[in-house]
Amino acid sequence: MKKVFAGAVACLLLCGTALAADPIKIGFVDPLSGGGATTGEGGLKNLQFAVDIINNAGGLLGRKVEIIPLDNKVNPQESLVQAQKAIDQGARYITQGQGSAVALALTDFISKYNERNPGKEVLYFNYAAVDPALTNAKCSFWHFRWDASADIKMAALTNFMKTRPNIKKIYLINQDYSFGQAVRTLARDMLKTKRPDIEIVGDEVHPLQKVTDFSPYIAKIKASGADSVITGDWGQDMALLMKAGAEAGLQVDWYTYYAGGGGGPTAIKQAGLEHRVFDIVEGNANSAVESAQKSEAEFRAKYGIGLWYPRGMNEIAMFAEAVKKAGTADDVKKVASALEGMKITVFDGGEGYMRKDDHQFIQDMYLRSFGPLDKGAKFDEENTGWGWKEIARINSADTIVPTTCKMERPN
Amino acid sequence: MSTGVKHFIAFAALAIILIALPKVFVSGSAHTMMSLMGIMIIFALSYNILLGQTGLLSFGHAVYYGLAGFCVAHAMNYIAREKIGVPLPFIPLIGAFAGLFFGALFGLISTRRAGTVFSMISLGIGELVASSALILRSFFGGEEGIPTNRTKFPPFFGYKFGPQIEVYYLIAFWCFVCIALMYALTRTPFGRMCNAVRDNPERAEFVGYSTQRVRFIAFVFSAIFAGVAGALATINFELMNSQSLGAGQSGLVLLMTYVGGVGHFIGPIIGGVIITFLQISLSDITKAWMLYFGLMFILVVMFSPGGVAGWLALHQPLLKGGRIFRLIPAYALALVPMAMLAAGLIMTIELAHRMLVDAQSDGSVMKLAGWTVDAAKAQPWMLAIGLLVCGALGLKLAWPKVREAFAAQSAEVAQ
Amino acid sequence: MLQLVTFSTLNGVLYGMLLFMMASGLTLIFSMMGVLNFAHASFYMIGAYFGFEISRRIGFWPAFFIAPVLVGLVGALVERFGLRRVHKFGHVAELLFTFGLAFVIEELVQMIWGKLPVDYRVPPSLDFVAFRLFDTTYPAYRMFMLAVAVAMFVFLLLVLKRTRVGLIIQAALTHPGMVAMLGHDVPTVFMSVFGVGAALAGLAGVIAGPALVTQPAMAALLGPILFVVVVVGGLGSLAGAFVASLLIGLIQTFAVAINLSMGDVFGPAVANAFGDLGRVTVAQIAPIIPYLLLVLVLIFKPTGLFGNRES
Amino acid sequence: MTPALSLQDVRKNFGPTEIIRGLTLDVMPRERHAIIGPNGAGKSTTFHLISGRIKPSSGSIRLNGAEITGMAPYEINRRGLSRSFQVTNIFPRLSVFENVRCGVLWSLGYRYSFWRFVDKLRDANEKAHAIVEEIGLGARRHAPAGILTYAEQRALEIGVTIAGGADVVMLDEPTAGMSKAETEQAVALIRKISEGRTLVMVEHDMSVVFGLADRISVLVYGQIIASDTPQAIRQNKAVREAYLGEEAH
Repeated sequence: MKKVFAGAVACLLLCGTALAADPIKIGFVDPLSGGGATTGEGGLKNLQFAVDIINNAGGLLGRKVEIIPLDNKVNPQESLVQAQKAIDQGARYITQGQGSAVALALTDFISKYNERNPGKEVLYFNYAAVDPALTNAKCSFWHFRWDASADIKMAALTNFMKTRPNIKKIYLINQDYSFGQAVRTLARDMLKTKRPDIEIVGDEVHPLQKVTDFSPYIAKIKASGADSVITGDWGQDMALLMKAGAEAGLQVDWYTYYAGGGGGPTAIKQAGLEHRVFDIVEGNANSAVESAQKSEAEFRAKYGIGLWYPRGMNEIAMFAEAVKKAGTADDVKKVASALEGMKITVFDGGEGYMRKDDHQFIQDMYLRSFGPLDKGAKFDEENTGWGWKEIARINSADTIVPTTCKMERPN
Repeated sequence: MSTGVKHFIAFAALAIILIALPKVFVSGSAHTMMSLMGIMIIFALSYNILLGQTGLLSFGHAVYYGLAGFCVAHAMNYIAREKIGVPLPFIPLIGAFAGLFFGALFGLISTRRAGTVFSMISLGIGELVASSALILRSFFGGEEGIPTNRTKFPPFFGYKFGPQIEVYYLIAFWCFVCIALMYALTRTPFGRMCNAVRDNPERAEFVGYSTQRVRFIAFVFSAIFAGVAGALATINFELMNSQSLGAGQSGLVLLMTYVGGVGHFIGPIIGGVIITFLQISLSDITKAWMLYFGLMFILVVMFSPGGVAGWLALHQPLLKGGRIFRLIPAYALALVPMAMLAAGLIMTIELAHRMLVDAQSDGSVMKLAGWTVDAAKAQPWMLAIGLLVCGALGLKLAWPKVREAFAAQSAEVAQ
Repeated sequence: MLQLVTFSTLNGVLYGMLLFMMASGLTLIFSMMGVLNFAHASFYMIGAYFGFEISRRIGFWPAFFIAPVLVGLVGALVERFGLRRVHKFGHVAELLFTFGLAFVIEELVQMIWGKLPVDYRVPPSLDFVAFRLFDTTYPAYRMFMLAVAVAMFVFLLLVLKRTRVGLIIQAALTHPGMVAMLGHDVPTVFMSVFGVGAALAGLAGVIAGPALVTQPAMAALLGPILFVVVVVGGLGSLAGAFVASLLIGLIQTFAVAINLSMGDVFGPAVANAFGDLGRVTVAQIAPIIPYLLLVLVLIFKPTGLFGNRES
Repeated sequence: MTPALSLQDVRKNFGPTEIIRGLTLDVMPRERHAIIGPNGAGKSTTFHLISGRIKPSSGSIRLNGAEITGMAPYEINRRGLSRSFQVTNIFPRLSVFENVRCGVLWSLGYRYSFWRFVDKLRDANEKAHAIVEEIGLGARRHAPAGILTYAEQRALEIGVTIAGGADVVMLDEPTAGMSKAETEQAVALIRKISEGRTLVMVEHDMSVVFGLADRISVLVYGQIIASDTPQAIRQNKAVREAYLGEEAH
């Protein structure tokens, strides 16, 4: 007991006084334990990898960049506590990606924090939370997003589907929460204008991460006669869905957001769905520019996992650029202004820019399918021997969706 | 000293501690953490009205914390929008009313039975409410929850409650009030009958009390205070989301209360402080923190079912008798193998964690309490296992001595 | 439609039998020892992981026989060195012990096998199509699962009705507390019962692992449903557990197939009055129906459908 | 005069077996009434039926003329009937004083009150205090009931039973398992507390029964075969045959 308290006292005092100005600190608030830890860890390593590149090149304005990993257990309330911890340790930048619920809580928290603590503002870099609200109704000057939002991805996906006349009947199956609901509405709306001839034969939502056996759902898909399925499912739901589909001999094409997530490739391989599962991403290692392929190989050699978040590379690169341009890392308003509208060469190739209106990063998107590796393709997933193959590249211009954001900028 | 004076001193001390703490721990995160501790103390104490005082094991207590939190979030948004002149410090009362309402509603169903049936109904209601939270989107706001803003209220004596420190004092005030009220509750006729129902429900019926009614009222009280805690959580985070009423939160309050000690009023207070601290800080030190949580819980259940408070209470007569210092040699003797055992266990877990989880991506070299070790080598493992075995054997030898010393001193005090 | 009904029935019965494999062990443990074992689904998970580990080294069939025995041993050890110690503190402490155990097991499994699903596959000898009905196939492995579950059910029935051990167990089911008076070595009986219960759950895990995904959350997903089964069936009633398993298996499977919402039944006016609730379809709430059932049953018949004991 | 307690043709069956088979019994106010009978005659079941622990299958039970059949134990208790148990049935983690005070609270009208301190209830505390002294546990008043000796627990059992001031008190084998000296003390206690009350007791110790009871009822196979003064019971032929005959060593 006493020990614990002594430790507590020591920590609290230390945490309170740790205001060392030297390194530029970024608080990384994502799950590092429990079910979400795999993706959280992946993100952390990804960003660490990007930061190491900058530090090896001498840092920023003569200062090192340091990432403070903080475990938020994918809990929005806990995330706020951890963000506060990061700020107390001197971080002026928070980055997060896993879960839009957390992202919405964080952006709200940071807006309020900045309002209440003028002169000590904090920026929030979002590398994976895709709720469109973050750059629309709930957009904030302090928030920047490098991942394509759900509507951008759906725009890209439907633009590709437009070119596939063999799609006639589509079944929508999604998780019953805001992201799943968003995917379902977006798919309906966009298909209606782009491919009015497609019949939507089913529109299903199932509870989030609670279903143990998807075979009843598969039976329904089967009964509907669908030839393609659109799903925003991720995690175990995705894996279970694929598995149940393969078991029942369901012959459809899967258009997904997150088939590439942890466990997905294994399930697809097991199900034997060769090149029938598609996903929509901002970078594909097997077809990326050489520099990206080199980094990917380096990353895999170092960490044993794929570089899942090319956007994380973009995030850190643009952050470095903005700090240099602003000439300071401490006046985050200047850094934010430098980021607005900034153009860069995207990690995987091509041009990209940070849209000023809503702080959404715009870049080319890729549609991929999963199957046995082609000749010359280097990277397989989860040791399955199968890998992702680029099917189509959707130009950034074809991914743009308008924003309703009315950004409030500080004076 | 009369009991009244004793109580006065105890509560005065509590007030001083609550006021002084932020002056001692000055950082923003310390304030955040202490605010959270205050909330969790109320929550755990409210849970102990059920578990410790009435003998009802609930697996769904977070339902009342969370539902009240949501009601408060909506109420806060409404008040801010309509510009109703209610200052923020009165908001927790809304939480209390929400707790009262939902406690009475679900209490009618669940308190008809005690024992296992009660536990199972609480589990069922918990799952039901948590799952509904994702379906009924307009009230629960989906998985992102309902955000709110605590500064949109008329100032209260000039305070706007933007800074965390002001929120801390708000929470501390309510924490003090709730502790006092819940303590008072244990000393009323009703409080005593809760204990009677816990000890022997049958006999309670034969002295004129309907055990069902006693359980119901206890349940409602428990929900009211859980509601206050939920309201304070909403104020603190300016956000309420569905995770707060799920099984995880219900498990957490059980853990806090049990580790703190269900048999004493102060137990849940201790538990709330310790577990909140560990929950927020342990994950900075080790990724296996959840494993430690589980192990800690099991160890408490197996070896100290009275929790920390029960263990402390065991020493109270010795402290009073002025003989507690006589235990020091025996405890010091036991402390050595105990520390070895703990060190061995922690080392084993950390090494195993390194090898099984991180070695592939980060290599097998790790830092353990300042030392750099290679988990792939045999030496650290041998050291860990050695510590574990020696600690266990040593403890086996030393423990009878501790018991002996304890018994001897207790006997002398008794005389 | 017929297709949907046929496959839903098959899937429902299969899921129900799987539940019963676990619920039977849970019921036995509860009847004999008075402990509601929170960690029971964890033994199911351990069974799946042991099955995975053994089958990738030696093959599925050895795993099928060895893994449940190992899980049973783990269960017996848990009883011997954990639960028995806690016994003297009463049932609440025992329940909490298993609660903590479930937590620790999940963490350990995550540590050893990782957080992602493992590649536990249907053995090639069973990887074919059992039959085809209206152009939908039904995998042989699922038929195998069904066969194992039914075989286990028959075996359990025979043991209970025809053997001396069965008589003791039956005595314990109807008269808890009687076992102690029978003069048997009670601690050993407890240890065996706990071990056998764990082994049954382990067997369920071994065969369910390849069909459902083997991953660390599988225990947490199934555990609460398991409680619903034994409580709805009636604590301590094997017959009740059987009926409730099938009931919940079928309800959950069929509910998924129903796309009705309140709006469809009562018209949009009524549905709008209920807000979100009015728009929700039966399929959407399928997985929470068991809990609804639990609460309703406990309100109207607190002893469960077939039970006569309350605590 | 209305009987304090009156059972009319009460029956109770568990499944196919009828344990109480048309039991009829009147107990007059202020009477000390003992129920005796061989093991398995249904004495404890009768107690459970009267006190509401189990519900009769048919028949009627009246307390001071009012129907109480099928009521919950607490309702019956509130109407002035209190009972003790054969197996000690107290609140083990509460102190002796608390045990008795729990018995006192309802009758003084404190019910479920949570707005006043129990330590400030002068009448409840005085009454509890008096009863603790009366049952001879004054020195042990702060001890948790669970650690008392057997005889002390039996005394406390009686104390809790009479604490509510019930005018009908039922004691289930109050001296079972006691030594001779302890039994004598218990008898004195029972005599003292039963003054001015109606007492119904089940007892195996015949010296206690014949020393205390004003009237005795003999219960055999779920029926009362005789109900009379001790003197008359001693002479009763049916009783001698059915019961005392076996027991007369």
